[in-house]
Order: sequence, then C-alpha cells, then structure tokens
Amino acid sequence: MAEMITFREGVLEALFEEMRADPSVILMGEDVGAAGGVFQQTKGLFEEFGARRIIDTPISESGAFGMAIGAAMAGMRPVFEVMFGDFMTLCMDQLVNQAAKVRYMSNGAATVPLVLRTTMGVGAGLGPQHSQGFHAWAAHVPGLKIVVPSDAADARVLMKAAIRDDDPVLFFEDRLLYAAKAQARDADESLPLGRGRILRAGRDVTLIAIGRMVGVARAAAEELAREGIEAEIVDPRSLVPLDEALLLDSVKRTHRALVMDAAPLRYGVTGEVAAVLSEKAFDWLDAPVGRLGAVDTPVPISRSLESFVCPTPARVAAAVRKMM
Amino acid sequence: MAEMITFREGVLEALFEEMRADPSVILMGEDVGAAGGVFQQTKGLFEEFGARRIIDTPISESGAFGMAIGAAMAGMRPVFEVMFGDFMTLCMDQLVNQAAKVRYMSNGAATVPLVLRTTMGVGAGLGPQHSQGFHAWAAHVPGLKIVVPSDAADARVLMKAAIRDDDPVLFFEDRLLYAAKAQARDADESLPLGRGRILRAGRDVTLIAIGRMVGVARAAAEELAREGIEAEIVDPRSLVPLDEALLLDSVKRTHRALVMDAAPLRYGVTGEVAAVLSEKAFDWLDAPVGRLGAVDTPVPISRSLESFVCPTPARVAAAVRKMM
Amino acid sequence: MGASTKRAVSGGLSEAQGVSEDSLRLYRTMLLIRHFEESVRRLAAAGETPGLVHLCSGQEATNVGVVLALAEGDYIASHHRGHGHCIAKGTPIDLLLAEILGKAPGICGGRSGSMHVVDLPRRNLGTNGIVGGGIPLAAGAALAARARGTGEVAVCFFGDGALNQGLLHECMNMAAIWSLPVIFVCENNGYGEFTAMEDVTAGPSINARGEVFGIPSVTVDGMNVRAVRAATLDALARARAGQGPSFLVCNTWRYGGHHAGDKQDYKDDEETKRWQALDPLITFAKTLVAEKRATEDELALIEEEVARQVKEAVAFARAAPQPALETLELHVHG
Amino acid sequence: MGASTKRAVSGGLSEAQGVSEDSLRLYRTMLLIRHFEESVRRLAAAGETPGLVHLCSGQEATNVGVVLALAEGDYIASHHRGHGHCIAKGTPIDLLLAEILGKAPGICGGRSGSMHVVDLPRRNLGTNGIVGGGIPLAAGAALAARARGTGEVAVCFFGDGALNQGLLHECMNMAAIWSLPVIFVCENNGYGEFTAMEDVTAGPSINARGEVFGIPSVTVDGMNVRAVRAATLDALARARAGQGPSFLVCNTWRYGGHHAGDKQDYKDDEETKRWQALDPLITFAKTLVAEKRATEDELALIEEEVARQVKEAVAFARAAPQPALETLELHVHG
Ligand SMILES: Cc1ncc(C[n+]2csc(CCOP(=O)(O)OP(=O)(O)O)c2C)c(N)n1
Ligand SMILES: Cc1ncc(C[n+]2csc(CCOP(=O)(O)OP(=O)(O)O)c2C)c(N)n1
Ligand SMILES: [Mg+2]
Ligand SMILES: [Mg+2]
Repeated sequence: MAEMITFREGVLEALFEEMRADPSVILMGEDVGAAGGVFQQTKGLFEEFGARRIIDTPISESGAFGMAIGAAMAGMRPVFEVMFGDFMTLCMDQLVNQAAKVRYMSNGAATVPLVLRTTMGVGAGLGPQHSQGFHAWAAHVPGLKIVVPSDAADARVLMKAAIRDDDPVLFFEDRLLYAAKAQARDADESLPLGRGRILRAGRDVTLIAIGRMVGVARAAAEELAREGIEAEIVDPRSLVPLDEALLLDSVKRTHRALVMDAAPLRYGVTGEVAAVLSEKAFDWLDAPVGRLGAVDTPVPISRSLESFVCPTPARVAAAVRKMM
Repeated sequence: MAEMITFREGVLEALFEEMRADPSVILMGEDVGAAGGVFQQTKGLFEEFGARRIIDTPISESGAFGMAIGAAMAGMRPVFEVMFGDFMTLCMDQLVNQAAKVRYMSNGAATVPLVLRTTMGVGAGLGPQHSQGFHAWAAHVPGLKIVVPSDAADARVLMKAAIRDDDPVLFFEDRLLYAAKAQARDADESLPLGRGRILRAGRDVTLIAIGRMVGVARAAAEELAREGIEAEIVDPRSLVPLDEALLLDSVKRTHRALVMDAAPLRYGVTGEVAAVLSEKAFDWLDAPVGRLGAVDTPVPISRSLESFVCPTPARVAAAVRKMM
Repeated sequence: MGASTKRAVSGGLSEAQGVSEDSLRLYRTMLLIRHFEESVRRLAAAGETPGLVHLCSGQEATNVGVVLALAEGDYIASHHRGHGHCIAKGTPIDLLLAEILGKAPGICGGRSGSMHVVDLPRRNLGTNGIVGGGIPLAAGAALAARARGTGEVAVCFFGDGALNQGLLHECMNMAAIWSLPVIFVCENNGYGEFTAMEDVTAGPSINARGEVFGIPSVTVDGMNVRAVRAATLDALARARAGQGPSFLVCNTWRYGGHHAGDKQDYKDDEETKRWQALDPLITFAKTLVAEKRATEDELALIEEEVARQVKEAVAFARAAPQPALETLELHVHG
Repeated sequence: MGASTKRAVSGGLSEAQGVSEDSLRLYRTMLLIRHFEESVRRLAAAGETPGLVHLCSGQEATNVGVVLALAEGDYIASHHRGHGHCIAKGTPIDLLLAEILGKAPGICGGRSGSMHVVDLPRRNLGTNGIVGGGIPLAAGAALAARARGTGEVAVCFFGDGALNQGLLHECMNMAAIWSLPVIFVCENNGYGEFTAMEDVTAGPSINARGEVFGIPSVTVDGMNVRAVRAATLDALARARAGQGPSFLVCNTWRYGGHHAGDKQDYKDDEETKRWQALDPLITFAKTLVAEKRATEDELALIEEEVARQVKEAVAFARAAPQPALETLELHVHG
C-alpha cells in the first residue's frame, strides 16, 4: 500500500480494521456516532458498526470513561474519545486510581485493555482551555502507556497496536496534524509499542521530538543543513515504554541532544528525557542536553501571541547553533 | 519562640493565626469541622471560627473545590483540604482549567487566592489509592505554585505564606511527618515562596530533597560523613517558584548532585530539576546528576513491599558512593 | 425526557404584579445582542475570529431576562455561548468584540477570546470553555456572599448538555444544604453540539434535576423575556431572603447551531420554523407595540442606533492592534 | 433529608411468592461475614492489618441479600467497606484475610489489601478506596454484557456518602438512557466518616436520586436479608428482561464506626441501641426458629462451624509469609 493518507484517515483506518477484526472493540465518546466526530475523525464508523458499538455519550466524561474501564475489565476493548485533551482533567480519577492500577491490584488477574484517545495542539486559536496536552501527567503514572504519533502512517499502526495492547494506552493526536499526509505502510504491519524511529540521520546533534514537534524538527534540520550542521531526528513514538536504547545510541554518536515538546516546558516530559540522557550519556556529551517546550503560560487565543507559544523551526535551529 | 512543635501543629497554628488575622480566610473539606479532621489536623478550628468559616463539605471533591475557586474570585481566601492527595484526581479540572488560568485569562484583573492543602506519603500501609502525591502534575501547570514543606517550622511559615499569596498554592503534607517535631521559628516570620534553604553544608555532593525526603537525605548524609563524604542538603521548599540560584550555587561548589522525591521517578519532578542542573551546571559537574524516586509501580500495602517503594538512607548513600 | 419538559410556564406579568421593568431596556439589550452576534457570525465566516465561537442568537430572552433582573453587585458565571450574558452584564461591546478577535484592547487583553471572557469588575466570573465549568464558580461566589453577609446573589448559566455533568449535581446539593443565594439557569436549547437533549438525558423532567435536591425548580418560556425576568425576580427574592437556591429551566433555541459555521443537518426544518415563530425579538416587539409602549417607528429607531453601535464596535475591534509579544507571559503569577 | 428515607419497605416474601431461597445459606453467609469482620477487628487492634480497614458488621443483610441473589456470571463492584461483598461473592476467606494482612497468598498477592481486593474470576470488580469509584466499573460491565448479549447483570454497592459524588449521577443517567442491566445499591448506614448523612445530603428522599433519572427506586429494610433479597430479585428480573437499571436504598448500620478503631463519639447511644435491636443476625435467627427452618441448636452448630472456619483462616493468614521483594514491580504492565 503506497497510498497517501491523512493523519485523520490513518487513525480512522486503524479503527475500521480493528473493529472488523475484533467484535470486542467498541468506541465511546461525544458526538462520535451519526455526527462522525467533531473533527470528522470517526466518520463512517456508526454506519458500519451501529449504535451498540459506536456509543455517543452524554457530556459526562468522568462517568463515561469509568464505564469504559468497567467494560474493559469485563472483556471489551473500548476506545474512549476525550474530545479535547484539556478535558482529560475530568477523567483523571478513573484513569489513575482505577485503570492504571487494576492489573497491579489484581496481581495480574485483571486487565484494562482500553485506549484513551484524545487531541491536543496549539495553533488554532482555541485558547487556554482547548489547547493543552497532558501526556506528561499520564507518563508519570505507573500502569499507563503513552503514545504520541507524529505522522499518518505511524498514527495508523500505533493505533492498531494500542487497541491490541492489554494495558490502558493513552493516544495523543495533535489536531494540527489531522490534515497532514504520509505514505501508509503495509496494512498488516503492527508495531509493538516502545520502538522509536530515526527519521533523519545526522552526525552533529540529535533532535528528539514527538507528535507535531517532529515536523518542526525536520524543518529546523533542513535549515541547519544549509549551514553544514547535520541533525539526526529521533521520534520515540511512545513516552512509556520509552525507547531509551535508541535515544542513547543516537546521542552517543552525535554528542549533542535537544529534546522538544509542544506542552509547557516546566516539569514536562523533556525534563525526564533530558535527565536520562544527561545521566546515561554523560561521558559522551559535548554540550548540555538542551530542551525546548511551550512557554509556561496558558495558551492565548490571539494569533500574534499564540504563534510564539510552541517551539518553531527557527527557535530549534537557534538552540542548536548555540550548542555547537 | 523556641518551642518544639509537630508538623501537624505547625500547619494548624498557621491556620489559627491567619484566620484570626483575616476574616476572609475560610477552610473547606471533609470532616474538618467538629470532627477536627481525620488526621486531627484541624482540631479546634471549628470551635473558634464556627460553621460559617470551617465548612464540612459532602464527598463532592470536584464541586466543592470549584466552589472554593469561585469564593476566592469573589474575595475570600479559602484553604481547601483534599484528605488524601490521591483524590486530587477529582479536582484536576477545576484546578487546571479554572484556578490556574483565571489570572491570565482576566489579564490580571481577577485572582484566585486559595490554598489546596493535601496529604501524601508512603509508609502507612494505605496502598495504591491512598499513598500518592501529584506534585509533579501540579508543577507542570502554569499558574500554580507548589510547596512541599519538610519540617514543622517550615510547614508553619510556608502555610502562612501560602495563605497570603494571591495565587493558587498547592501545599503537600507528608502524613509520615505529622508527628515529627521541630523548633518553631518566630511567629511573625513569613517566608516568601520560592526561597530554598541549605540544611547541612558539605563539599562533596549536593542532595536535593523535598518533604519527607529531607529527613532521608539527612540520615544518608550522616552515614556518608562517617566515610568521609560530606553531603550538602538543599531543600528548595517550593517546586514553583523554584530557587534555581540556590541549587546551582550549591552544585557548582560540590560538583555532584542527587535529586530525590517520594513519588514515582518516571516523568516526576526529579527529571526537571536534574535537567536544569545538568544544563546550567554542565561545566561544573564531575558526575552525572543522579536521581532517586519511588519505584514506578502502584504502592502496595504489604509491609515487606512498601518499605522498598521510596528512597531510603541506605539507597541514597549507595547512590552517592557510586558518584564519587 | 418526556414531553413535560417542553411544556413551559408562560410569563408576562403585568406591572400591577410588581414588575416595574423598563421594557425598552430589555428590548434594546436583546437587540444589541442579536446584532452583535450576527456581526460575529460574519467575522467568523471571514476568518477573523480565532478558534471557535458559539453564538446565542435566539437565546437573547434568557440572557437578558435573567441578567437585567440582577443588581450590579450580583455575580454571573456564563458558558461557551456567553456573549449575551457579558453584554447584558455591562461589558462594553467594543472591548468584548476586540477580545473575541484576540486584539490588544480586548477586555482580557485579547488573550482569552470568546470562551474565556472574565470581567470581574462587572462581577462576571467568565464565559467558560468547560461544559459546566462555571457552575461551581457561581456557587462559590454565593458562598462568599453568604460568608460576608453582603447579600449578593450569584447566577450560573449552563446548557442542557451540562445537565449530565456530575458537577452540576454536586453543586446543587451543596447549594441546597447550605441555602446558598445562587440561581441555576439552564438554557435548554434542545441540543448539545449535534446531539439531541432527549438522546442523552434521562428522567421524567429537567425540573426534577433540581427538585431532587429540594430546590424550587420551574420551567420557563425562554423565548419570552418577561417570563424569564419574572421567574428570576422570584428566585432573587428567595435568595436574598436567605431561602437558598432556585433552578430555572429556560426553553430556548440557538438559531445558528453549535458554533458559527455549523450546517445543522441534524435538525429538521419543521422544528426550526416552529422556533423561529417564537423569536424573542419579533414577539416582544409586537407586544411593545400592542401595549403602546413604543411605535414601530420608535423600535426601528432603536434598531438603527443599535446597528450603529455594533458597527462602531466592529470598526474598533477590526482596527485594533494584536497584543504585543511582551504581554505573552504576563499575569501567569502575581 | 426528611424522615421519609428512614421509612423502609418491609420485606419477607414467602416462598409462595416465588422466592426459593435457601434461608440457611443466607444465615450462614451473614454469620461468616460477622465472624470474619470481628476477627479483622481484633487483628487491626493488634496492629496486624496495614493501613485502614472498614468493617461491615451490621451490614450483612445488605451484602448477602443482594449478592446471593446473583448468578455466578453477574458482576459486582464494591467499596471500601467491602469484605462482606467479597465473601458473599465467593472469595475464599483465607485468601481474603491473607490479602487484608498483606500476605503473599492473599487473593491479590498481598499488595492490595482491604480497600483494593479485585477478584475478577469471581466477577468481583473490586473493593475500592475511592468513594464512588466502583460505580462506573459496574455500569461499564453492564454495558459489556449488553454489547455481548450474554445476559449478565452488574451490581454496584456504595455508601450514603457516595450519593453526593457527581459520578453517581452521571452513571445513573447513562444506565437509564441505555437501559443497562445494572443495579445501584446504596448501603445507607447514616454516616460518611463522622458526618451524618442528613447534614450533607439535600432533597426530599434518597429514592428521588434514582427516580430523577426514571430509574425504579425503592427503599429497603437493609437489616432484613429477605427484604433485600426480594428487592434484588425484582431488580434482577427487570435487568434481565432488558428493562434497565434499578436503585435500591438499603437502610442499615455499621456497628464499628467508620474504621476499625473509630471511637464514634459523634453517635448517640439511643441511636445505637435502636439499631442493635435490628441486628440482622439476631432477627433472622429468630425468624428461622419461628418458621421452624432450624432449631436454636442447629443454629449454634452453624455458628460453631463458621467460627472454626474463620479461626482457620486467621491461623492461615497470620502464618502466611509476606510477599517476596521480587513481586514488587510485577504486573504494572503486561
Ligand atoms: C467538559 C467538556 N466536555 C465537552 C466539551 C465540548 N463541548 C463544547 S459545547 C458542547 C455542547 C454543550 O451543549 P449545551 O450545554 O447544551 O450548550 P449549547 O451549546 O447547546 O448552548 C460540548 C460537548 C467541553 N467544552 N467541555
Ligand atoms: C473520593 C474520596 N473522597 C474521600 C474519601 C475518604 N473517605 C473514605 S470512606 C468515606 C466516607 C464514606 O461514607 P459512605 O459512602 O457513607 O460509606 P460508609 O463508610 O458509611 O460505609 C470517606 C469520606 C475517599 N476514600 N474517596
Ligand atoms: Mg444545548
Ligand atoms: Mg455511610
């Protein structure tokens, strides 16, 4: 399959395929049914699978998500949609105190095979309560797995892997990638969670990026290449499990690293990744591990301000230049 | 005042003093009234201030905390109790999408002067849903301030400072410290948030610890001293604002650092602190910045297992030895 | 939900019954909201509004009927469809529109936009991007008012969609046990996004959702500004007398669908026509003329003036500068 | 809450009405729970139970009346006061007690303890340390049963304290709109920790909290095991017939206070005496003798046997080893 698909289609195809293959897969969320999702991200599912498997919930995030956990414990494989990542705040109790701990608390006898699918993304003027991504919180909770796909092809295979995984998996989709296209990979290829990939080889610095930041890293790398600086881009794909070996291997070759994220920098995921690299690649580093994240403010709606919130190719390139 | 007070008394004294001084200070929580708090941490307040200011809420954490925010916007200074930090999960929406953002969203015209007071602590056999501390989550949210006091005297002055602060402040109390005594400091001394302190001077390594980990660091430092290793102990007291200058100054003198926390290590607060030190003290470091946190599992109740969850003096000392 | 929730208590108390409203003020404010919203719709279509805007055209009677009954010191907490509440509570429309466009002179510096307008000096705790998010804020302000003994009342607005947020139930329960001076106002427009209220909302009636906590609950014709005002005045009297919360279910209609740009294929034309006939402006204009409070010409004059005001606000907001980059990190902490 | 919630529907259907219960099985199970709990109380006093334990002595009739009416495949979700539910659902008491003591052969490896006993093979979704936490788990299991069409029913237990968690309302609403085979069982023992239910719970009745969603709701004498069983069988029949959820409010009493060790100064002696007279074991024993289902001697024999069983479980659990350190990080992920 060499077809170009959008990120939105990538996830949707994965849902179609997994739902066809396994009747225990169900989808729950707000307006995911006949309406096809507020981002058209569930279009066609309701027509094929009907109201028993594509379940429109009331605006009751915490109860509905808790029910998805109960359904998972009772043998289903729910995919639960939280429309905007900002509303994950309403599911934290069920996520952390129930879903994440059931396997442990039952000594392995019970599992919670569910996917919490949600969106994030700064850049559409949605403002303080509709732009956040809480992957850092989730990554801090033992028992959860965290996936942040960066393109359509990955989104498709990673969603398939997430659905097949027997643990609760959080799947963060950047809305700003929804229309971006990539070449789909083979339909049967299912990737185990926890394998990163090198998107661009380079000898001078390792750019570690997830989700939409991968594209930013790519643009920065092109800019830097014109100056003779060759950046390697590594996308860990999942934050938990984290492909530490791949990251360390790259950094030990390039001797420099910059870790990027689209959520606020402070106490976010870049700290963990940078701390791991700083510790485990200490003797290989020629410069301190750099970090770039969003500014530590709520996200303003104003266009003039919003475009300065997240790392940009120019900021990435500037940070790399300083390291050299 | 050279009197010895327990941690529990330290916080309680601060509440008495601030409530006497300012009628807009109120306290809300479950069983905080006539019952005096499930940890006896609010004893006597109800008798002095009555039901209008010491408010027993139903078990409705999210609504009650949201109301505390509304009350704060309307001129009160609520102290809101979340009995176990694990239940903060139920307040995340109000905390993050409302409290943290009101000042920003109103362009500075509205403030939310409240304290969310909660407990944490591994070591009392309370198990997976009653042992967690989510200071890492809160620290990641722009607009919140995070305090983790390590002894009775600090608990008292920091609670006073938190109540007087015009921003939402999260105040994490380790239940295992409740009975521990320290010498109270002068009644009027009120500490601005964001100032750390050096608890023990040492030339060989900097141990950075908060809350109950400070005591663990102390015990480790004594053990190490017997071997001729002099550890400096720095308690930043608040994670936001973080006293970076103090930490960096210490590390630049000792050339080694170990960051400790009682919550799960992965994507927790030690990552941020270690990343900051690794970056900003890069040229001064003789060894990678070390980190110790709780194991990345839910907290088991069994005594034999629970005692291995958090860093112990022996583990700290061993980690330091490896660095030397 | 059964049919009973659709049956509305018709309003329209006469002045003899103690309602000394300024009818023209009600009308003018509703008209201002309508013109404002229709301008926002055009600006949105032209791509000038960042993010999402949710318009309240059609719901003016609930906005104005409630808010204009309040005293200046009373609080409101609004929701994502909240421009009307802000306007009725007194936020100048030029500053409101500048905010919606994300411009520097916006009431929140152009950082917050349509869904996060906080105007505390006017005791507006904010529009809100979180469904149900404003409910505890109002209840908390009521708690503060009670603690201070200063007599203010707080109102929270929310849509039918928020009926299923547990937060509402928690706050209603607390408001009831503590007899808080808070009024819960459900602006029931029959849909939450693209989902019909009936499909996601169980039980015999919406009123019952308040009655279950012992809260006096009434269904109001939300297209009739006087009915809404009368019900609000009742609730206010109870609140100020220390008799606690009330719940008003105002049945109303959002003309423009969920957000500016919604195509609304999930609605049928019948339904739309039925509601359009109840347009709060058209019906109230007829009443005013019939009651000889104004002639059609006078009303036309008001409309001209309102249109001019809105036009000026549009010109102001469009011409206003974007916020300066230096403001990006201001006011995160004190 | 008004007095009405205290008025209980008295139970005790005769076999002619279709109840073919094994009365002695009900009695024996209740007795087993009582002996078990009193042993736990002693172990707690001796400092042998890590953390907090919440005992259900006094509440055996609600535990047993509900759970023994279920089929093996039916699910339960319990709460922090949940030993009785686990025992009734079939978790062997030695493994349960070992779990409560944090010992290796505990049903969850000694890692979870009293508040987090998950026993999925017996379709027990777990006791729960989060007030209300089990409610959506049961509703979700019911959703799964409906999706599969396999006919199982799910029951969630919760205390009166959980009535004010928004989560309950959300789940009741969804159970109602989707006609889920779930039974909501409130074990109303009049207190949440040290707070009287009436002080924090608004509204005319607890039943109304279910009725507001159109859920058939009934108040049951929670000290009468047959009354509880009868109400459960009604609810089960509705659930299995696809008629959706039910709500049972079982009025009951926790003898030992909130947690083992609670001094209970917040209760008055009058109240305690009144409830003690209703002790589900004493009253049911009398009934059994009066109905000639058993002699007093036979009941004494049962008690002896139960006491022996519990004694053996105590010996087993106390002698059992602590979990090995190697298990600490097992089963976090698959
Ligand atoms: C907690 C939360 N969940 C979901 C949304 C997305 N959302 C925004 S408006 C809306 C529908 C609200 O419906 P209703 O309350 O009836 O208000 P209306 O739009 O009809 O005025 C939804 C689901 C949100 N903003 N917040
Ligand atoms: C979400 C949450 N809030 C608070 C607590 C602390 N807590 C444990 S039990 C309890 C009281 C519960 O009362 P009720 O539901 O009536 O059950 P009972 O103990 O009376 O059986 C409280 C407040 C908790 N465990 N979870
Ligand atoms: Mg609506
Ligand atoms: Mg109770």
